[in-house]
Amino acid sequence: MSDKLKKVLVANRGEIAVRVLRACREEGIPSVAVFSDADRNALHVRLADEAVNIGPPPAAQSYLAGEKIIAAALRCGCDSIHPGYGFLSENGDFADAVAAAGLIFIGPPGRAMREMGDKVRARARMRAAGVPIAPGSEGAVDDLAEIRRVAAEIGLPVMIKAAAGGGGKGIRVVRDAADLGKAFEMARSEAEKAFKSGAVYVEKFLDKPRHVEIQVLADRHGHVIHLGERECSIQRRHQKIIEETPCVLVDEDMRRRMGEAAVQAAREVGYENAGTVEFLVDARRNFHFLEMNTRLQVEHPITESVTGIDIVREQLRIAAGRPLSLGQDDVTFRGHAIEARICAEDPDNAFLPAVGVIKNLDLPGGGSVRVDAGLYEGMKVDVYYDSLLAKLVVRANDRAEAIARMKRALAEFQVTGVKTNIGFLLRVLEIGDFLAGEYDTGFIERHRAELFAPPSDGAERDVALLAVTLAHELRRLRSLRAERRGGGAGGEMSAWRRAGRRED
Amino acid sequence: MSDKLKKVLVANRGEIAVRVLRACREEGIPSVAVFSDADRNALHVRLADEAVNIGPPPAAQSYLAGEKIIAAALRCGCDSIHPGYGFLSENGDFADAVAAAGLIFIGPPGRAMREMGDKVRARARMRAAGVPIAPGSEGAVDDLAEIRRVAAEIGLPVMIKAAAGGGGKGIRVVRDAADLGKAFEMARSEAEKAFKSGAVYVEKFLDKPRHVEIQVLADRHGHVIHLGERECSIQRRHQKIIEETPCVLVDEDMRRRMGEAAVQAAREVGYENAGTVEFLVDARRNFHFLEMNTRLQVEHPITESVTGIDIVREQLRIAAGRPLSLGQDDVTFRGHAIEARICAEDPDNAFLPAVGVIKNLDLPGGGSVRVDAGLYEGMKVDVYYDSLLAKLVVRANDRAEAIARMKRALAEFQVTGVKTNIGFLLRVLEIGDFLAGEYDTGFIERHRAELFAPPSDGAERDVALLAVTLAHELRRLRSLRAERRGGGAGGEMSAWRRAGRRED
Amino acid sequence: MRYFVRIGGKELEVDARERGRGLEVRLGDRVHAVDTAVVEAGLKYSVLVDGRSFAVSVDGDGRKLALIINGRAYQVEVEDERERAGRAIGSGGSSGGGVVESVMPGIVRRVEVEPGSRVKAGDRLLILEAMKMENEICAEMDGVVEKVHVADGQTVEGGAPLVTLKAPAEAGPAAA
Amino acid sequence: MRYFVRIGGKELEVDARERGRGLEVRLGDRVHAVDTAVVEAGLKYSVLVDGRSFAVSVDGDGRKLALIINGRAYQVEVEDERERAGRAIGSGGSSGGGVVESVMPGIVRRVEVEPGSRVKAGDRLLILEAMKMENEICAEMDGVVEKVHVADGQTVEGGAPLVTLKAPAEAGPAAA
Repeated sequence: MSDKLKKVLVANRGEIAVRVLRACREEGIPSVAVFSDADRNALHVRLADEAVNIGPPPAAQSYLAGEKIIAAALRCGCDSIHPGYGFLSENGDFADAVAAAGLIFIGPPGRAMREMGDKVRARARMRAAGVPIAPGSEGAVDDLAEIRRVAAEIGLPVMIKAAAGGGGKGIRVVRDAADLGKAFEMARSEAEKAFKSGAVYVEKFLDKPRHVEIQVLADRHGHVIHLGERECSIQRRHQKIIEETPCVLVDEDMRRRMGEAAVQAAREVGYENAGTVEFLVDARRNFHFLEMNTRLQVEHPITESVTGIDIVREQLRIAAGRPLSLGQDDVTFRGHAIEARICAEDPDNAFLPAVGVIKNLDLPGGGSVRVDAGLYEGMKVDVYYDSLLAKLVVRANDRAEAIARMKRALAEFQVTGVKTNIGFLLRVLEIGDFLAGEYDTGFIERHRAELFAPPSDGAERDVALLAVTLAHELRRLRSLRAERRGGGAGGEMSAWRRAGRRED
Repeated sequence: MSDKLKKVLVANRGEIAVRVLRACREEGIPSVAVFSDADRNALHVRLADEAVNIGPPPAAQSYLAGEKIIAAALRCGCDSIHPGYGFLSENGDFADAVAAAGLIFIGPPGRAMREMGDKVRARARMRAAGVPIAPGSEGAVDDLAEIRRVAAEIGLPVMIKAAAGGGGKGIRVVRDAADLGKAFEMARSEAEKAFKSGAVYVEKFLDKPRHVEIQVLADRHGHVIHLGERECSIQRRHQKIIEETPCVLVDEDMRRRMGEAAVQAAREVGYENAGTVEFLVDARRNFHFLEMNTRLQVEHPITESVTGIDIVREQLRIAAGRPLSLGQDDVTFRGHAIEARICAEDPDNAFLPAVGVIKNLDLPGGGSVRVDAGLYEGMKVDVYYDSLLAKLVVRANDRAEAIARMKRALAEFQVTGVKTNIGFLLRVLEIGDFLAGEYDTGFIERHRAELFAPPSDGAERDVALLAVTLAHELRRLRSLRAERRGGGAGGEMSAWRRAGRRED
Repeated sequence: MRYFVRIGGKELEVDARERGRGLEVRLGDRVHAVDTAVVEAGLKYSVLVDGRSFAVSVDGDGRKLALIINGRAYQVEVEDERERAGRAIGSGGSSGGGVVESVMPGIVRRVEVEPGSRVKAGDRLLILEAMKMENEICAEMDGVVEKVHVADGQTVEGGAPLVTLKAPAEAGPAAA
Repeated sequence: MRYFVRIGGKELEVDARERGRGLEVRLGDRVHAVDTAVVEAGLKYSVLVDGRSFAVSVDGDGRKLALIINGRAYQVEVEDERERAGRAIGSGGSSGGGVVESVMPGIVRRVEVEPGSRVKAGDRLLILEAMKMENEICAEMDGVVEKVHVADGQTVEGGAPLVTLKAPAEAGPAAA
């Protein structure tokens, strides 16, 4: 077996497909993109060496159609498939089907994915392996009475979660016993739709929990290392929007202990390739195994920023059978990194997804600023796929400098044509508790008043002045265009000239 | 005195003004941009907190008009001025005038600049301080006879260089004694125009010299450190186009010795703030002091990439009187960084500057890729200023990975509307000697045949196919637009619909 | 030209007149010198207000504008005096009735109210699925459902009316 | 439609015909399936040639096109069969005379030849200053200066004629 993959099919779209394609290009491996009819123009199609249409826009008929993807890989002469995150990335049966077709699945074995994918079974195995877990139901529960019993035993609040869950889908928090029924019903329905399994389980909802995860890398030769933690507690709708590393709570000793637990978790299921072990950390800095994400994580770039390690290139090398190029002692951390997720959504309207066509796009630049995106002017943002438009990642020498850099970069990131959460992210970065590092997964809910405060009087004045200035300009532009269309007599040319001069 | 500047005026334009403004924003210091009439729309104007028009496009009436700039700084309530590079950055008299106006010049004292700015005097002082220098004339020479005498003494080839030079201007290499007269004349004329001083001197042109420079930082409290070397030998028209760090030639011991020589040079002239000591390194790895650039260097980002130190923020802190935040032992290097300068020029036409209006612009993204630019769609590139459009900087774990990453990023960097050297840079990165690290300042001249080779047969086929495809599309688009303008009868609508469908 | 700008709940009156190459803009008792440069017509502008620099992107071309100013988005409504005068004559006093519109395209998963239902602000009206998430669409005010415009399973466009609510005052005395 | 493509010194003949949503393109003895998608009309396209993906930017809209394909720039000339037929009829055999044009706007610093000067390929004709650099404008062929179009200190646009050269053959027997 060669120590390099021959040709990789990237079974994904958007920024993560772009991310993986770039790694292939840099590693000197030819790449194949797949695309649905909605994505013919997409950046990932343009950056790949080859591209294959795999069906209509709905994911079930394209990016989730495993058999089409495997067929495309075989037809193009690929020897491997990278699933990205989402879609088929945590589908153990797909991983097995890829292997059965004689291809390399760039990720863990299907067996390890199934072990971890069933959150109920994973909890049991981790408990047995000595990895600390949160209190909750012993297994899956499928009637309300049992849910009520467990909730009473471990005490409210509790979370009702999809056994096959991930990405914040199929999760409901219940603080009042009266809401258990409704929450059970919605979690089950969402789980059914997202994962084709309505199985749910109950877990203690920790008091002010922080969501801290550990990145691991495991090769085929039994080496498992961790790359430190990521703090992911800033969430809305149970989905992360800001992540950072290091976590202010984690000192060297705690990082070592969490790292060892994560490595133990990976070893327990015979893990291979990149993965992430998620923990909930309570106010007393106890950590509890939450779940393992058996795939590349959205927020992996912050780890790359502080360690200097290219996780996707490591994935490609591990999949080719190479041993890890570095040991645990070679992993060092430099500075502080933050990621902000730029989403097409309307924070003022319950963060509901927004749609549109990107009219103008300005990406930030400069030192230690990284943009991972599949964005371009003219791109249609529609309802078929995830609302994540781009990830903005900064690194600096310390947390305060990283926050300042992130604010600077967010202010340069201008998107028109679709509503985004950029302004909201900027507001988060100004909240005192965030600056102090004092936050948990309830942060956004708790700071609603500040986060949605109206602009200050000074800002309001500026906005009013600029609104009128722009309205005035747009009127000028309209009349100019009307004149151009109409031809216009000599006397009316002056307005055109006046406008044209400024448009120079 | 506070330990933070109050408000900074950035006396520059283009990417470096943007660079400095970003540092001010991140440091929490209000900023003022200045702009000529040609730059009203420029990115640096839009990214500053305030902006002041300082005159017509020619630099002599705007960016070189020191008195206007100082007046603007005073009027806006600034306490300091950052000169960037080029323009007034190495003008000691300007630095003195800034100080005389009660403002802080963010750079070295005028005295140190003059000592180093006069290349002839600098050579003498360095020789006295024990810093190795290249053989050449003892002082300035102003007649051909003296030039001939020195050339005979040290042996051809020699360089005739402007005493006040920098940035590759006013330099002529002479290999044949018969050309001494013509070269003398042109160097003097260019020097006269660029620096208002026609004084020149003669220096040995080293056999296959490499251009290696050391970045230094010096505070007001006597601390001077160096941040390692940059290899800048890939040059055309005596201007750098690709820089990298570390230099393949430099090992730890040589880095220490060069670093100490650079620190000694800075101390000798009472240097303060950021500066760069340039050395020529001959084939036997001997290094000779060439000159000191008493300002921020274009290629400073590669040093930032491997050290993690933000040089411009250090400049702002040093200027505020703060001691260096780190000692020599705190400076560590991680991986390998390369910068490529994207210029508006035509490599196929002797690298002559190109002009135009930027129509389409795609910047590369992803991990460890940095773009410093003042570019935007609609920007006019004209003859008033430097042809540097953008700097593309990558970092990776080793040199081979950095080169692969640079190639990937260059391929994503698409500019239309003005010719650029992007394709040329890509070709440089494919030359065997470059990949082997075997190059010197004669690299481009020596590899002309490979660098300007016609495309391979396969590439030619692809270009032909794509050219016809695009030509066909453009014809379709033209007829579509003509139809839209003309209105078009019902029967002709089909073409429009057909075209519109593909434009969706 | 006099303009009326609505930001959040407030309305501000602003006067703008051309002066030389720029504008003179009056707001309250202060007058500002504004210089505007077109970066991309209709999309991107550089605006200097008394020398302070603003990078502004704009979306929309009617009364409602979305402005992005140094990264922050603002929804504003701007009307000039002629438009306001015209509108005052045109339409009398329009309803102000509460039509809940779909803020995005999606699929209606479950309508949970029917005409006559009495709801409180925050009560769920229906569930709309978009981008793979179930989104609860809730009442923004107390009221009575007057009309339900959609049915389960129906695909809707952004801006489509979903439910019409009447304020309790309009709804007459409590039904039951 | 038959096209003639000039790349560097070579000319290739390519046949393109619409087939379904795409094109069928023939070059030499091979036929390729081409699918083109418009990213920005007239500027940016995504082209799949037999499934191989190319991101292509284009500048120009006449016979001369500048293509950027995965970062590399190519200057090509494309003519279709009708254009070629039209051109063959229109103009007979035009001169081919050597007008040296300014490749960029700049200021003429020093003209070093005059009408009648005999020059060799590589000889300097004049110095043009642009972007703060002095650029030597040299003869690309041996010849005799027929006309000098500019004077010292003159500002010129890109494309402006600078010097007209006659080939030695056209120049008749050596003058002195």
